[in-house]
Amino acid sequence: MSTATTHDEHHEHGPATGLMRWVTTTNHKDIGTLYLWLSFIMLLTGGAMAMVIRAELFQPGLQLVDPNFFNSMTTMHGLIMVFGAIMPAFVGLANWLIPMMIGAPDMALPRMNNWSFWILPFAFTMLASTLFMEGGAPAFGWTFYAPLSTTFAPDTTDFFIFAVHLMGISSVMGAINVIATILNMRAPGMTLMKMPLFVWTWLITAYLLIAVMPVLAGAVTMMLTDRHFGTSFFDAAGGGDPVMFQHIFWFFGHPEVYIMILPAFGIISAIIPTFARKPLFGYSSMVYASASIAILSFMVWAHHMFTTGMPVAGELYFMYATIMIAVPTGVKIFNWVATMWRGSMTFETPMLWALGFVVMFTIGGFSGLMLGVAPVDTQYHDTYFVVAHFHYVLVTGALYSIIAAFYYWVPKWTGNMYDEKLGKIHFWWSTISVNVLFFPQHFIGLAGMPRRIPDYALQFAEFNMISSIGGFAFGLAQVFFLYIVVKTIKGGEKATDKVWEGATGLEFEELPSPAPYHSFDEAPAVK
Amino acid sequence: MISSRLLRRFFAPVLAFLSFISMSSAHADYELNMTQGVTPISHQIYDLHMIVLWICVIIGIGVFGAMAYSIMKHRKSKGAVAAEFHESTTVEIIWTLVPLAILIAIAVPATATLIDLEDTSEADINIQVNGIQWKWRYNYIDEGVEFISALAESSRTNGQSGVADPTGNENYLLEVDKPIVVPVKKKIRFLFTSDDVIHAWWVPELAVKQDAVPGFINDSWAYIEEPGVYRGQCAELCGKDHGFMPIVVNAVSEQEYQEWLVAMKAEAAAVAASADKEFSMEELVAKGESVYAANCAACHGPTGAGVPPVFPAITGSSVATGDISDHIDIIMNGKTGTAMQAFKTQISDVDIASVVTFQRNSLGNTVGDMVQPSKIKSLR
Amino acid sequence: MIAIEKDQQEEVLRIILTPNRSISWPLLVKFYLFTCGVSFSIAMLFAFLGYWMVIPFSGLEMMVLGGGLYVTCRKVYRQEVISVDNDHIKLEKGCISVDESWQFDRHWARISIEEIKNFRKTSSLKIGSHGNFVEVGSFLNESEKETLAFELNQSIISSDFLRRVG
Amino acid sequence: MSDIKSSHTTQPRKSVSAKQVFKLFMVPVLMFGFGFALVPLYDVFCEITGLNGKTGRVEASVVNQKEVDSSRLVKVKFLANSGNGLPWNFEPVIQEMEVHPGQIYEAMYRVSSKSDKNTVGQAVPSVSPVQASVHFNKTECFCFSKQELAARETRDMPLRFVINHDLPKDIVELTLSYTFFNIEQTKS
Repeated sequence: MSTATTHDEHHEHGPATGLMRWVTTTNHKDIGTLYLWLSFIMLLTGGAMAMVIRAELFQPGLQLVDPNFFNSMTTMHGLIMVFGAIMPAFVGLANWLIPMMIGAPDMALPRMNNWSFWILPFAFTMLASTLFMEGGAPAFGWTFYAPLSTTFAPDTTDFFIFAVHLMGISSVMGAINVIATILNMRAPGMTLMKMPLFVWTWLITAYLLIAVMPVLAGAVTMMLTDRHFGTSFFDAAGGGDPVMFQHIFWFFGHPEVYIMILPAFGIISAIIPTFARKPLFGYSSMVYASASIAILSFMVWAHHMFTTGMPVAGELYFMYATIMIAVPTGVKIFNWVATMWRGSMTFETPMLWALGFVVMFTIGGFSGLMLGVAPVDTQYHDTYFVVAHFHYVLVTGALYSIIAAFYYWVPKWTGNMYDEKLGKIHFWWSTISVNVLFFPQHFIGLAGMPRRIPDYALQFAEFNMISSIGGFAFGLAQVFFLYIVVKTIKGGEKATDKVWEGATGLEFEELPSPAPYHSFDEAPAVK
Repeated sequence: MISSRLLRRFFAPVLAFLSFISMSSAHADYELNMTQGVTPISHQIYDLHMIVLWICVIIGIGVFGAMAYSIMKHRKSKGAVAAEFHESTTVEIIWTLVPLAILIAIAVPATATLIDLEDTSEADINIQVNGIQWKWRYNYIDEGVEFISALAESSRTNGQSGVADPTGNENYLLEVDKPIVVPVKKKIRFLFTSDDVIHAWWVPELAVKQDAVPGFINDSWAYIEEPGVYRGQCAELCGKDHGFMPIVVNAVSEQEYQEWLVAMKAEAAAVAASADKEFSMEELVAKGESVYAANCAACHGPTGAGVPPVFPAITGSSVATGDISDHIDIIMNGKTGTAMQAFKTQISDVDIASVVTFQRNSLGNTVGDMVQPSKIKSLR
Repeated sequence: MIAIEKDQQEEVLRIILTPNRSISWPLLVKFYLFTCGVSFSIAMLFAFLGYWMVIPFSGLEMMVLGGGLYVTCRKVYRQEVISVDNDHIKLEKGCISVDESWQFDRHWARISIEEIKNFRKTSSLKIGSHGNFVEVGSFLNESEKETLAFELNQSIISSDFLRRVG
Repeated sequence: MSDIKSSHTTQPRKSVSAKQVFKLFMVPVLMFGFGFALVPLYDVFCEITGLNGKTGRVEASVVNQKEVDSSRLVKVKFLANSGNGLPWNFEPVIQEMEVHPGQIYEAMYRVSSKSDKNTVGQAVPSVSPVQASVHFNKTECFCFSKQELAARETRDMPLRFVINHDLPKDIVELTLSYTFFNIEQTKS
């Protein structure tokens, strides 16, 4: 009944070779790798800037840089970490993992995927080149409040605006790709409520990105027209309103911070059940909590602006809405603890990072709750307390989850186990130093040190020095991480197909390690 | 409420050790907690801060305790076998509703405090505060007393660049040339606005932090209970010298306040009178040099070289070597859309006349003309 | 997914193969319109405050989103139709319209299943005759391919094919 | 999902029609176009609602003098600032007034140019507390248009305003501040 024919060729072709492979690739794994490397380079670049900041703040007095350059450093550090390190890392993880997790052959729009990556190196080159231009790099903080960023800004601001546009375009294309992939390309049987939480949180994240990116694009374009084309959107002299800039910025910016934490929730929800050898507690409540965090994120933006002189009614509303976010976030934390409860836990490196995430993200959440209480925010606002808060959320939150994800999935990506001993050293080194770095900043903030100042009064000296020491140690730990990454890629103990004893999900159960270049040309059946 | 002493006792050994190994040159006067402040509002805010902090600590102990217990007991190496449960509607409802109740409990006192904080009506004294890059202008509206307050030179060993050694300078970066003086036990209303970018006026002990937005006014208030010197800083990034625009509030008795007002008015009259005097070129250039150092050198550089293109050079500039009336105009009224401020509201007629003369006849410029303070006075 | 239609007038058996569609077109349209609504409401909010420049960007973005969803939806809406009548087997591949088609003599037609040497041990199902074979249902999964092979064998080999249609 | 589905329906491809795709494409196109149609609309909208903390403008004839709330007095303080780059002295003639909500009052500002040339400025109002701004209306104001001053001219500029009778009861004092900006220089 069957007749032998010429051998089939199309399932087995691997990547092309040479540099052009990376330029022209449309493979989700290649693009994921590119994104992850870009974000690592950006992490080290932004980290180097943080080192400049911490070195200047090591002692009172101006030692190393002049105040304007210091402001450029805080600005560039913020922009590079947000748009260059954290977001591309999550997009890279999405590229690698979403098709494998939902049983799709690739991302839905492979060519657009390639463009959305290759825009980024240009955007960041342009942004970084302003450092060497006449007038200096933008020095108005990553929040670029008008009129400091319009009427009073250096000419390089135009490059900054263009760079932000490019980053926005890239993010939007990435988000559209994720949405199209998740909606259209799930394997048979992969219903929405069976999707891994990482896929869910990315779907919600992508939706948030799509909703807010036009706002950012509009804001920077209005800055541009204010600067050059005689409009007065943010210029009081022409009837505009500088405070409205902040409203617009934070309408984008607040969902943006959830964009940077929601995929982290997904990662942690994958890792903890694996190492507790117990299914995730409250899967559906996790999904609903993520969705409600996303919805609430649109309604709380002005809690960044309690001191701008809003009407009392507005302040009350934003205070109530803000502290409400603690409920769904709390549900997530409780669910993770309940997942561990009566599990059978082991503590491999990914689990350590995930546990570090849960503890320190919770600390960041607590200070977030404190900041949400409007009258007290009068004292916290724009101090190091805020700096401590968002670094607990973004470094020990978002960045920790990314590092956890690396250790968790790298055996699947490369087929090699990372060095467990080095991974553990990396974790403890980072965790101790990151707390030495950021915990004292709570105290400096409460004691009254404003943020974004290059020099400070003497009563802040001790804690700043401690914080700087922690900063240098933490920075060094990430250089060590680079070594671990390279070592793992080059070789190491071979990983099993399932990698972890308790691992679940298509990528572990249906694919070998390393995952083949084309994973699911043919959809797997999901039970 | 537990004071910061407990925290301090806990951290003191750690700190002592770290200070020891780091051979810190700066001296220790550190704080661990928010100031209680000296106004009724600042006390309320402090209490609220402590309530929320302790709620967080208690929840934290619960969550981290459960986590720690489970990490200790439910580990595979101790032979733990994973349970199967993965949901419980009851538990999930409880841990949604309990936090909700706690949040409502926080919201009630927070609402009360916020409403008090925003009630600026029926003030005894009104002070308008204008933020200027990088100083503050205070205007006692009802008294007609107006002056500029900037970082005192003594408080800034080297504010621009190079090596600074603040050791031993007790109020490093926190001292101003002219503090504002206010009476205790009076309701003081502050009205904030800005001449250029957004600044924020913050004095922690007064629990006042309010943005100064160009073109808009905001207000806030303070009722100071104890006399004293209260220091603060600008809290909103406002450009290069954002870190160098401190605030000093000198709270005194009503009587001392009245005496101060009289003295301020007399001083203003004396400055105005001095404008009618005739000065020689040498006198003006000599005086102009110090005015330049205090007001212009921050941007245009001590030698007049500037930082082009943002801060143009004075040496050889078309303004400083061109028509003198344009030169005066730009110094008095500033230049819209740049960091160049209107100095007529900041420095006296004599100072303007001398700095104009200085800039035209020094820093490499040799125009040879001069302007008398009386001319400046006529331009006000 | 495999769907079988029997056309009694023309005495044709039609097997329609489609890849898995994880979302239906009407649902996708609803999702898209909802997203447009969200994006547009946000843009309108700012427009009414005087900051209308958000609108063109949200319009552009929705165009790209619509395009992206449409392109992906086309991909999963591709179809392969195998029509079997007394003498012929016709294979048509396409999306909205037929893009490619092949015709084989039913009596000479054969199907072949061969294992592909990859990690999941998937197989490739082909139909054709005289050394001219075309792959069908590459998007189907293993159990679907087995069913398809069985059905095709039935249709091709079984002489009581017409009775089956009846 | 490997089961066979027998169906006698027509082929499912018909659900994607070119017409529907075209219609859907028009949605974002219209959104895009609407952005440009809004340019003239938005000024009007802001004027009416008094959003952005700016004060409103009403016609004198519209103000219903019968709605005067003589039972309470609201204290109004006047402030004046002149922004960078404008050689003007600008001050309120009267520092403060006590007014009944609903009644029209007149206040006076004085501006004098110290320049030897003609200068043009635009005044921008702001009211504190913010929630009072929507209740503060002007029937006549120097801020409605730009002001051009001849060399060394001094001018008294009237301001006729009314505080709506529906001003919240808890506001007993408000501050009106004007800032004059040099708009010529900004736009150059």
